[in-house]
Amino acid sequence: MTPGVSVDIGGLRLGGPVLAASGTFGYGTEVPLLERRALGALVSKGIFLRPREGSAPPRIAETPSGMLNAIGLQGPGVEAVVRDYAPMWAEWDFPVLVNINGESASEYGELAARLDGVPGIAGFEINISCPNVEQGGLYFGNDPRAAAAVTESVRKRTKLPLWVKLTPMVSDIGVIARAVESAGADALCAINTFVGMSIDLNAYRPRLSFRTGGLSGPAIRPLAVHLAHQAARAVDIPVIGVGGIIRAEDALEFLVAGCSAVQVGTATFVNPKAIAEIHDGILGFLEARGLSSLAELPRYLPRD
Amino acid sequence: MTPGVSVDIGGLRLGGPVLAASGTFGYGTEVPLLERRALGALVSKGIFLRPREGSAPPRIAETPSGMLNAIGLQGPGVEAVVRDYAPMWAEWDFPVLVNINGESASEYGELAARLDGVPGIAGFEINISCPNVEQGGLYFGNDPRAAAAVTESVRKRTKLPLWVKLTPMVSDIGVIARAVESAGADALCAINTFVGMSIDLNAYRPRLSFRTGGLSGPAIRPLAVHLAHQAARAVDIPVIGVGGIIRAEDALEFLVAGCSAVQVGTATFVNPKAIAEIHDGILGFLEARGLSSLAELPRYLPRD
Amino acid sequence: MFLLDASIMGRRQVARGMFVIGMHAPEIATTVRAGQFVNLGWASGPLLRRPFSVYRADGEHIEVVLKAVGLGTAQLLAMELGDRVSCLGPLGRGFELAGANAVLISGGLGVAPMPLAARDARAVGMEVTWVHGARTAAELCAEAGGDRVIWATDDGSQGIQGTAVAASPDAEAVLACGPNRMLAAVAERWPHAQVSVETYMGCGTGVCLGCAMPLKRGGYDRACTEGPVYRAADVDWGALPSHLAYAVGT
Amino acid sequence: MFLLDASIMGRRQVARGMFVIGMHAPEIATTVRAGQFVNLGWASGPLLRRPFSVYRADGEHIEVVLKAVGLGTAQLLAMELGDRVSCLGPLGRGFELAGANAVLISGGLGVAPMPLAARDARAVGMEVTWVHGARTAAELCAEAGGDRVIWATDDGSQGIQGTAVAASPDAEAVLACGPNRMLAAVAERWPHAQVSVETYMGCGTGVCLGCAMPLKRGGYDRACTEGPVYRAADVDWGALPSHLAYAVGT
Ligand SMILES: Cc1cc2nc3c(=O)[nH]c(=O)nc-3n(C[C@H](O)[C@H](O)[C@H](O)COP(=O)(O)OP(=O)(O)OC[C@H]3O[C@@H](n4cnc5c(N)ncnc54)[C@H](O)[C@@H]3O)c2cc1C
Ligand SMILES: Cc1cc2nc3c(=O)[nH]c(=O)nc-3n(C[C@H](O)[C@H](O)[C@H](O)COP(=O)(O)OP(=O)(O)OC[C@H]3O[C@@H](n4cnc5c(N)ncnc54)[C@H](O)[C@@H]3O)c2cc1C
Ligand SMILES: Cc1cc2nc3c(=O)[nH]c(=O)nc-3n(C[C@H](O)[C@H](O)[C@H](O)COP(=O)(O)O)c2cc1C
Ligand SMILES: Cc1cc2nc3c(=O)[nH]c(=O)nc-3n(C[C@H](O)[C@H](O)[C@H](O)COP(=O)(O)O)c2cc1C
Ligand code: FES
Ligand code: FES
Repeated sequence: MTPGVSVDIGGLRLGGPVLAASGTFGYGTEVPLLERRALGALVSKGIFLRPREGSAPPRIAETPSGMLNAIGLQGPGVEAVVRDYAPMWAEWDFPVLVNINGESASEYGELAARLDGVPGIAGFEINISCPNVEQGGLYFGNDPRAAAAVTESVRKRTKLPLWVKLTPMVSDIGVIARAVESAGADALCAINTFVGMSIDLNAYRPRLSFRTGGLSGPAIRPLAVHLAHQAARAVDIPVIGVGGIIRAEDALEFLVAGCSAVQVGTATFVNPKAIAEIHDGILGFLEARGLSSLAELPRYLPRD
Repeated sequence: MTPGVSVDIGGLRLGGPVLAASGTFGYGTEVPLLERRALGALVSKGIFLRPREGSAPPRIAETPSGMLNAIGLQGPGVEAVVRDYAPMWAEWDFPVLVNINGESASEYGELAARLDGVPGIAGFEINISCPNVEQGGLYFGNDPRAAAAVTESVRKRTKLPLWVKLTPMVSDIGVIARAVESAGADALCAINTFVGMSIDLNAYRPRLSFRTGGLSGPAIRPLAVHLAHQAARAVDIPVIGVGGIIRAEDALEFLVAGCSAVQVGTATFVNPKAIAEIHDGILGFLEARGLSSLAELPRYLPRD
Repeated sequence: MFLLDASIMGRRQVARGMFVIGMHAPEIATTVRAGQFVNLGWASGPLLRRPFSVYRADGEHIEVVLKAVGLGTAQLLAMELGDRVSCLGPLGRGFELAGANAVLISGGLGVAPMPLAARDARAVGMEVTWVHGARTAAELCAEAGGDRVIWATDDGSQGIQGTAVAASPDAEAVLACGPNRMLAAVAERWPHAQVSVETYMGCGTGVCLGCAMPLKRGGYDRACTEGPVYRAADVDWGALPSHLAYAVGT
Repeated sequence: MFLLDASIMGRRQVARGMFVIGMHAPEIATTVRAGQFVNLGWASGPLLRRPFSVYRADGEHIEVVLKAVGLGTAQLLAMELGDRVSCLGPLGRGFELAGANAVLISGGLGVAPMPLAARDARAVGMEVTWVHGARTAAELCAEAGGDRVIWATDDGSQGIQGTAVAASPDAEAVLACGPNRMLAAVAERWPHAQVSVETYMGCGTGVCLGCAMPLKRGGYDRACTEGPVYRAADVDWGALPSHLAYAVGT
């Protein structure tokens, strides 16, 4: 018998624990070669209210076991998402969440209000790694009050499942995790990319035109496992692990460390079938250990 | 003509810009195979006032392009350093700094007082990645006030060059950098390891007995370059770049990004001759570009 | 689009430091069009795949042409016959071929998409002029196609002295590939030319937005999906990164 | 201690999944003592080197014996003759050999330091009994040394049924290598035995303190420098990690 791997994440029932991470799967319309049965859910590329051009090239640079990206949240804006993508999503057999971004707490709220009730939109993932323009460019994700304010602003406008995606660039992720949990988040995603820089020794300047970029890929996995684990210890809502998952074993590290599901990003660039292979690998692991469902997987989650 | 590569770091004249990072070169007595001419300086393994046993094994775990370590600052304590190592250091032709650690600001001060004036000790590197036991285990390095207090406490007890080694687990490294600069640091080292975790899927628990460990190696290089660059932009004192340097090109990334020198850690484990090869590679790069000294290397250091 | 484990079937040298590698990739060989590319990955290789134009396709095999410019290309060139490479493709939009005649202009490694372009152009009855330039004779790709061949070298050591662009006649269809500097010159002379442009790529499949191509009309296209072949006049050449190694030299 | 680029010179199978690899490392071959190890690294390999006991040393060559248990060992076994491996050694303290007779007890891959131990023990005039155990006959290392050989298998498919430790006679010098569980049993029966113990290693050269060996007297030694050979009674067997794969199975 195939082990059961469906999971309930803050009110959303997913067919499997392996999700496509925001910004690494477009709006799902490309989905090259992937067998969709394996996709627990898709989180859309991050969107803003208005269209955005994104950063000038070069936008990516490879680093040891990782890559830097500075896409600059290029996107068509909320109206195009409602018009062009949501109708397709409504037909699909897995849920699609929209990754929402703003420069002020109220902008996040407006975005949620516009999308709430649109068929095809199963929930929201709040990206709090954006600069808070009102507070002089500090990041929402670094400040528990700002993170909670964004979460509340969205919570007021929607009853749909609400996930908050945490930034790793903090001294204590538990503080932020608790703040957004109290503000009404249904689940947390840990983590977004780490800020990094790579220098072009021919030009004596950063490789990326935006100067810095977000580091993703296997390089950050041990950091992501730690942060997801810390978040899971801090809150009672589910935590979705993200960061450097390439193989099923990597996903299982997050699951054992207390996560309820995982998102896969960079791996999809390397192997378009990565999500399906990771999904199948988790099934195989459970079967080999005689575990009849994901719920039986032993977790390492000591409470302080 | 060989390009000039000697550098002045906060009052200390070094023969070259490539230093051995704390905890990766013991007390310098092992120095296997390395030609010492290439060593700009050695920073000792981190010491406390009293001897420490360190953590139970396993203490290390390999991760993609990196390694986690939880040595637990095993060491013989300050008296053994004064008795067994300092006399040897006094004979060597490169400076040795002691990496000092404590559980309270005053403990750091005491340590510096005991070592100040001991022949063979050329300066101090304050490791502020230790938990501040007095303040309930929060880290000195995360809090500008605590970091400054430690720096001041040491500054009062010694006139020797004083470097402060910053932790990367902060939202804004510039704030900490400025705080310790004001408190009297002569130079900064950026950065120490990132906290990470790796799970053993056979045991369903962390690979390291200490559960978490510090991530070092090439995986963290883009993060380290960014943080060192941010620190260099924030202060007027020299910044020494650390994190993931394996080849000369890696060191040059830090130097172009505004660092005055670099430290090499994990690379020495992989290749005992790494420091000499990196030193020679920097010389070769300068020569190939027609630069007559390190000072002529173009820097990318925009001021805000 | 296919994802195949392809065996390396052969390697030959075509210029100083420039090699053609053949691999067994039947589904790609039969479907690839001129100007499309494959994204290659391999065990113990770098994290990201590396994009290469398909140089030739014949029966069950495809070929790519490359030089060792970094870690990935060096590893590819060090492979032995029978070693396996994961091959994703065909990717991107290729050349559109219509008209009575075409000139195929390439500089250095820009020769990569041209053998297929010559094949496909002649298949639709176009008369093909092949113009290939490099710094010196030793760096010219020895293999040429088309009805007429024009060589150009910077030092005059073979063919016309000067650039491939300067050496090229006009034609109804102008296809070009090479350093960005060369393509910008093509754009000046033939705004309607089709140029194959290189960018850094994350995925090659359209999901990462890493391969931004700056457009004259503003904004960015995905070079892996809307490109890598563009109308020369559509590209904002000034906004293309100029400090990249590959954008500077041949 | 030497750091050499060593060419792979040969490979042979000695048990199911167990292979001996030879490499050209003259300086190490002539200086290595029984129980010492080398730390191996190679291009496109994992970041950290991998430690291996020296199995044999002969003229200009050394050998190591291994199974594919993870990425590094799998890559080593996939290498071809002539491929190069960076070889750092000899490292650590080996066995001390004195007395009239010695028994060399090994379980599974624990056979690794024994051929050298047999050679060196006989060189100082000791009479050597070789005791080697594994789960089944197929997993026994086919190569043996010493004046007398005793085989032991868990299933009795070859030699004595039971463990190598149970099958072993007493002797003045007892040398043992194998899973920690086995070595702990050795320690109970022969507190003076010399055991070669595995730990995770960062550097192999004494600078990282990663290879902590818990001691009965409290605190930790560096297995790479003070070890890997210890008096059995000196090791705090209870404090050795028990959840590691290598500490659990053979
Ligand atoms: C659509 C497309 C088709 C291509 N076709 C070919 C081809 O047929 N033959 C061929 O040899 N090369 C081709 N390239 C370029 C090739 O992909 C790069 O040379 C390769 O990725 C470099 O990998 P590396 O690991 O060897 O170099 P890296 O170590 O990654 O970098 C080394 C150098 O290569 C340059 N480089 C890195 N990535 C690219 C890139 N995407 N494009 C160009 N230069 C790069 C860098 O500036 C650097 O100086 C193509 C690129 C694209 C986008
Ligand atoms: C002093 C010393 C001598 C050794 N001699 C030999 C030898 O002669 N022959 C041999 O086959 N092996 C020997 N080992 C073990 C060998 O170093 C490991 O098997 C090897 O490092 C595993 O590398 P990997 O990349 O294949 O596995 P990894 O992918 O790193 O890990 C795979 C598995 O190997 C285990 N492992 C990882 N590191 C070690 C380690 N240091 N020791 C034991 N198990 C480990 C892990 O628990 C894991 O289950 C020795 C180890 C030491 C410390
Ligand atoms: C090219 C790229 C674009 C991304 N865009 C977004 C985004 O729009 N919103 C967001 O929350 N995260 C974004 N991310 C972060 C990923 O969703 C994920 O958190 C991160 O890449 C770590 O996972 P990985 O190592 O599996 O890639 C992006 C990542 C990459 C590589
Ligand atoms: C095994 C090990 C032990 C370390 N011990 C110390 C220490 O005692 N004090 C300290 O400040 N940093 C210590 N570090 C951190 C290094 O000095 C360095 O900051 C870090 O490893 C990043 O550099 P790298 O990537 O070149 O190794 C240690 C690192 C390692 C790997
Ligand atoms: S390379 Fe990823 S979208 Fe083009
Ligand atoms: S392995 Fe580094 S000290 Fe022993």
